[in-house]
Amino acid sequence: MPSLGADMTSGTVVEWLVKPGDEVRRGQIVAVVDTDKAAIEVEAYEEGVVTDLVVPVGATVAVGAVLARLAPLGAEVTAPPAAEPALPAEPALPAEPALPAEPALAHSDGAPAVSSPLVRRRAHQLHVDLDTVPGTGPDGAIQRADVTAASGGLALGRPRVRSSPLARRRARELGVLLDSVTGTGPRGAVRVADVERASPRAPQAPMPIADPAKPQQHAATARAEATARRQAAVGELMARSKRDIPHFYLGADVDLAVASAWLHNRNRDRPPAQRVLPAALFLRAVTVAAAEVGHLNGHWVEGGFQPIDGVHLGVAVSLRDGSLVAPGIRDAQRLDLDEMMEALRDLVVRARSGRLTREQMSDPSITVTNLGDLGVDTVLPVIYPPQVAMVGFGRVADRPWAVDGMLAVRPVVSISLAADHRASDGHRAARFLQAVARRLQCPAELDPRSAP
Amino acid sequence: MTATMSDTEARAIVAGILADIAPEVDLDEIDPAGELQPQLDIDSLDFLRFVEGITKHTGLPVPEEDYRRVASLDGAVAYVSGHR
Amino acid sequence: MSVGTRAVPTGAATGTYREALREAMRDALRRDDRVFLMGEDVGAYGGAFAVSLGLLEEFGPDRIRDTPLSESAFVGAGIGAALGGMRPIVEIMTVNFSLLALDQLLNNAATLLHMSGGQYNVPLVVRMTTGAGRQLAAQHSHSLEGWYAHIPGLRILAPATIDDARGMLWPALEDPDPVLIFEHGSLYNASGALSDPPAEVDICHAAIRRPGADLTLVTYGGTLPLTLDAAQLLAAEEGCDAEVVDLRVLRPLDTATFLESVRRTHRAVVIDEGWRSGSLAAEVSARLMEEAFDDLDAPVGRVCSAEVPMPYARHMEQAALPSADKVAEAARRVLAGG
Amino acid sequence: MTVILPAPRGSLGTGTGLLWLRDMLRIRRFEETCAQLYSETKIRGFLHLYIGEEAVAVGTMEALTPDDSVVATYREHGQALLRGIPMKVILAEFYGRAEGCCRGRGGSMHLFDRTRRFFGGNGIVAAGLPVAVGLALAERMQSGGPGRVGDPGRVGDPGHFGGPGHFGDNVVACYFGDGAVAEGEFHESVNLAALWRLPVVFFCENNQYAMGTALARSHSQTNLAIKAASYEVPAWQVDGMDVEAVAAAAARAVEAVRNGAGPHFLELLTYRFRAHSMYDPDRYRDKGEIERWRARDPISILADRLREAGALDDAGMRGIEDDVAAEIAAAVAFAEAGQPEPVADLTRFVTSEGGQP
Repeated sequence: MPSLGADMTSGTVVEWLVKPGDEVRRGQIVAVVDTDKAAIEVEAYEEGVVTDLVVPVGATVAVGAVLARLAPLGAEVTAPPAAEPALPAEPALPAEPALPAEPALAHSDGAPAVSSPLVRRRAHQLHVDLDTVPGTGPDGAIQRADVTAASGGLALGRPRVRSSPLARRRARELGVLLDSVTGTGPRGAVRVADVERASPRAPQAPMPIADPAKPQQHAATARAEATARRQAAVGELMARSKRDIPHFYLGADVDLAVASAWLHNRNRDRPPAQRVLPAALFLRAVTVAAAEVGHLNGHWVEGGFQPIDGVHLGVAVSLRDGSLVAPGIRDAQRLDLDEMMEALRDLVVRARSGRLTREQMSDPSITVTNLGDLGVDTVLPVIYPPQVAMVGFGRVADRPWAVDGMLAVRPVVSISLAADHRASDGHRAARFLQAVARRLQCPAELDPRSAP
Repeated sequence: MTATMSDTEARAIVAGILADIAPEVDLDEIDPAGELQPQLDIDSLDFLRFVEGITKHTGLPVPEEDYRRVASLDGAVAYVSGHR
Repeated sequence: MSVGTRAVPTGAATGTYREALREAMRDALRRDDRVFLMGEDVGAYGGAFAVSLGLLEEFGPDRIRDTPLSESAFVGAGIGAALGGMRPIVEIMTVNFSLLALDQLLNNAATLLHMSGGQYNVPLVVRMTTGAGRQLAAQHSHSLEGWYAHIPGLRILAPATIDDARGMLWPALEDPDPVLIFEHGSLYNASGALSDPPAEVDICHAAIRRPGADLTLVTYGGTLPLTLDAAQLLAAEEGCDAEVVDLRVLRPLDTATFLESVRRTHRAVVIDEGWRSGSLAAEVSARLMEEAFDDLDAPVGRVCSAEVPMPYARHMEQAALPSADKVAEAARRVLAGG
Repeated sequence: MTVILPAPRGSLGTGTGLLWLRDMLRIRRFEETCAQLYSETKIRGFLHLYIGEEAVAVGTMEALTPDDSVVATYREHGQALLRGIPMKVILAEFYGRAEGCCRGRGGSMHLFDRTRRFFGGNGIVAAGLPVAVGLALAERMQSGGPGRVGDPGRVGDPGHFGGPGHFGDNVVACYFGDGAVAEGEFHESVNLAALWRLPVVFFCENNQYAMGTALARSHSQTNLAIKAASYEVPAWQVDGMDVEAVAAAAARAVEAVRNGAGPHFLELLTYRFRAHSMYDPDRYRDKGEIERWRARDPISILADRLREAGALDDAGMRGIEDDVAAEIAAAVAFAEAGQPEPVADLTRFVTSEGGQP
């Protein structure tokens, strides 16, 4: 059966124009076949003598099926050969392609039971870990009921919380339960600002965007209002911090002679814009130490310490209007010394011009305050919840210092650490301070890329 | 710049730079010989931006050794005009 | 350099968008004698929008060729001449008439290289005016960049600034594949700094015309000016710091630039003079949903033309078209959570 | 004025005649084999056979040089073979193999070969005409007259089509059917070519039918040469079944165009012995008409003349048939052994490699 068109799959023999024993030449029309489109003549592409007509008139066969057989020209053709087992007539229409079977729910040993996407989504909604759920379905497949049971039946009746994707992501990061947050979005949808306001210690709730319906506001009064609101928020935060967090304090004085000389030498032939301040060196030291010593870089959430991978370094910045903010440098561990200096510069300039980016306002994992500029020797900082530690740097000043038993004058800084006793203890806090001090003693280590 | 810049010109440059950093401070009310940092309530980062401003406007490299000489208003003006 | 009434930096010559386009063609015609211009009334008449005024006198009738009213033939001839080794610039008077040459552009220009297994590239540049706003009524006011940006094998450019109008033509001529340049009719008279030597521009990336932190406004071509105005409005009234992204290249879309912006601002409005359904704005919005879902604090807003044949009466046309106020309104909705 | 050019008697150099016969048989047997391969589902999609029109391709291509350009239609297998694209490469393209002239991406309707200035088949009726006019425009602008194209200061050039000495008196041969004459692009293109006196020769293969619509049912004026003449273009009707007549007419037209006389139009009256394509039940033509045209099979006409001239005998004919059969067998083997293009190359050549990022 020839294919007589791209979408032709079978044909019905309407007429035979030859019979066994007839000689056939190339190109001769030997039969007429009906396709869905029309009756079409079938030509022979070979010459020979017809031995038998396999497919009778009226039968439908698939493209490619044998219609008739030819013997080479001149061959004697006796009576039609013994009844060949007639070719089983193909079913009229090709069978509907069988629907691909449901993926077999084979439960290979060891691998977690297979579960359908719907079940996986349900588990995600109810914060249920599928690995821990016994499946009661065929071959141990996990069913919806199994998930609901595993969630302690809590799920029943708990409505899905409408929220923006960013709000959900921030809630996960801040450990805030969405359904504990009142949404200010359309139809009560929770937005990221709502999550941050609800989180106990967002350092600075972002200036709420004016209500679109509110009449136009004079820019200056808007700014004054914003400052007042910000100071109130920080005040309330500090009060709660002192109330809830059992602070304990450690201090250490560090000789910066080596670091100062190294930094002075590094800055010598650089234009001011590329010079690095000691503050950047301090931030690098804290970042490296925080990454090294766990239990100080993370958040205290719902009665448990949640470590955070990556050091999101908060920096306390005083604004011109006197108020204080502590925006963060995200993933500070990725920055070398020059990049840390640039990040610090960008953070301070943006904070003071009120154009902090969303990322800078997102929540740090540990914060540093550097009041040395104001001539204060030691600082006893207040931790920003939910962080569990805060480092303070005092003034760098020449002090008497014992060197190899001799009295010398050295530039010394006193570093203080406030820590949350629920999350860490004196031993870990001391190891952290030593790590910071050790880094400041060999500054080149804090600046791997550029040669000293 | 040809001859040494006049003091008034140098003062204008220094004032312009400080205006960006501490906009709300009136330079006439501060002690010109006293240290700028405490009087203007600016930290070491602001001071570095002040030094940067001097370099940008005058081309002077202002190495760290010279920070002391530009720590006060008079010092800065002298530094800017004297060196021209 | 943005367009419209922006303060013009001193020291640079001023010029209009139209003059920038003309200068670009004059420069190309001088630099390579395989370059020639072909289209209806581009020669003696000086161009329906006077873009090619004076070129006939300077380069002669062989390289500034007026054609009969036969869009399919002269666009096809442009393809043939490009295959034959020339570097033609074909001007289709407006995108509305380009429909008569759509088969040549789609089935020949865009398809030949791939269909021939990499043998025949078509180094052709086609320029056409686009857009509404001049009361030319339904048949002369279409914005169909989105149609052409749908076709693999074409590069689609939308110069919205003087520098882009001046700078995009040469790299387009150097591109071994067909490039379509859409010039919005309302931009021709816009004036701005015409830097000399002309600014180097690429034809691959979008550009941030106004940096901002709170909201991303994505647009292209004729709607850039009103989008910048909307950003001013938002800054003044809402204290909202909007970032304006000018796509510049509609195919291939520089997705990275507007994704990075929205990852910072978490809110986006797309402004597109095409009709909303199946528009370029829909494509930008879909890519934001697909690749920046977790960064969105509100659904992506869209400001497009009303889905109507463009009416003649001015007040009706303005009602149908995107505007700074409509963009600001959409922005407020997005800022409030969408 | 249109005149049917009779074949000049006795001009049949025995050598050329035999070459023509061989070429016509190559086309005929190749197309017959393709029909069979199609029925065996080896070739898919659309397949438009040239059986019956061989004399048009052989006669007209005779007048072209390697530097001329050819633009054809989806019924372009004959032109492609005569232009020199190897039969096995064409068949591999029909099989959709990577060894095909377009890596299997074009199929039977879109054969291209840049090295031989074969600007393809084209699936859209009449869409090749404007492109042919453009190629002729490029020839005219690069070969002489004002604005002689020099080399200095070129735009980055990924490679120039046609080698050195390419410029000069080259022509563009543009093939299309009677159906295309009813398309708007025919009017636009012939007018533009005449207006600018471009070196293009329009070869109209009038096989009497636009798919299923007979000539008289789609053209108010069925003498297509008169239509072309109205654009001030010299136009002749030619007996498309007589290869000598075709060759003579084509030579005359191409020569005139080469010498700058502007475009010419030949209406080659011919007939396809098979349906429009493999999927056409061919109900719209009556058997008597087909038989009448079959009686003037262009191959038989030529073969009989060669026999009369003593240039051909049975042995000679068998020799040609055997050579052709061998070439076809090799082509089939090559195509069968062809490899599919790797799917990973799907997006290659959407734009030029090394073009803009």
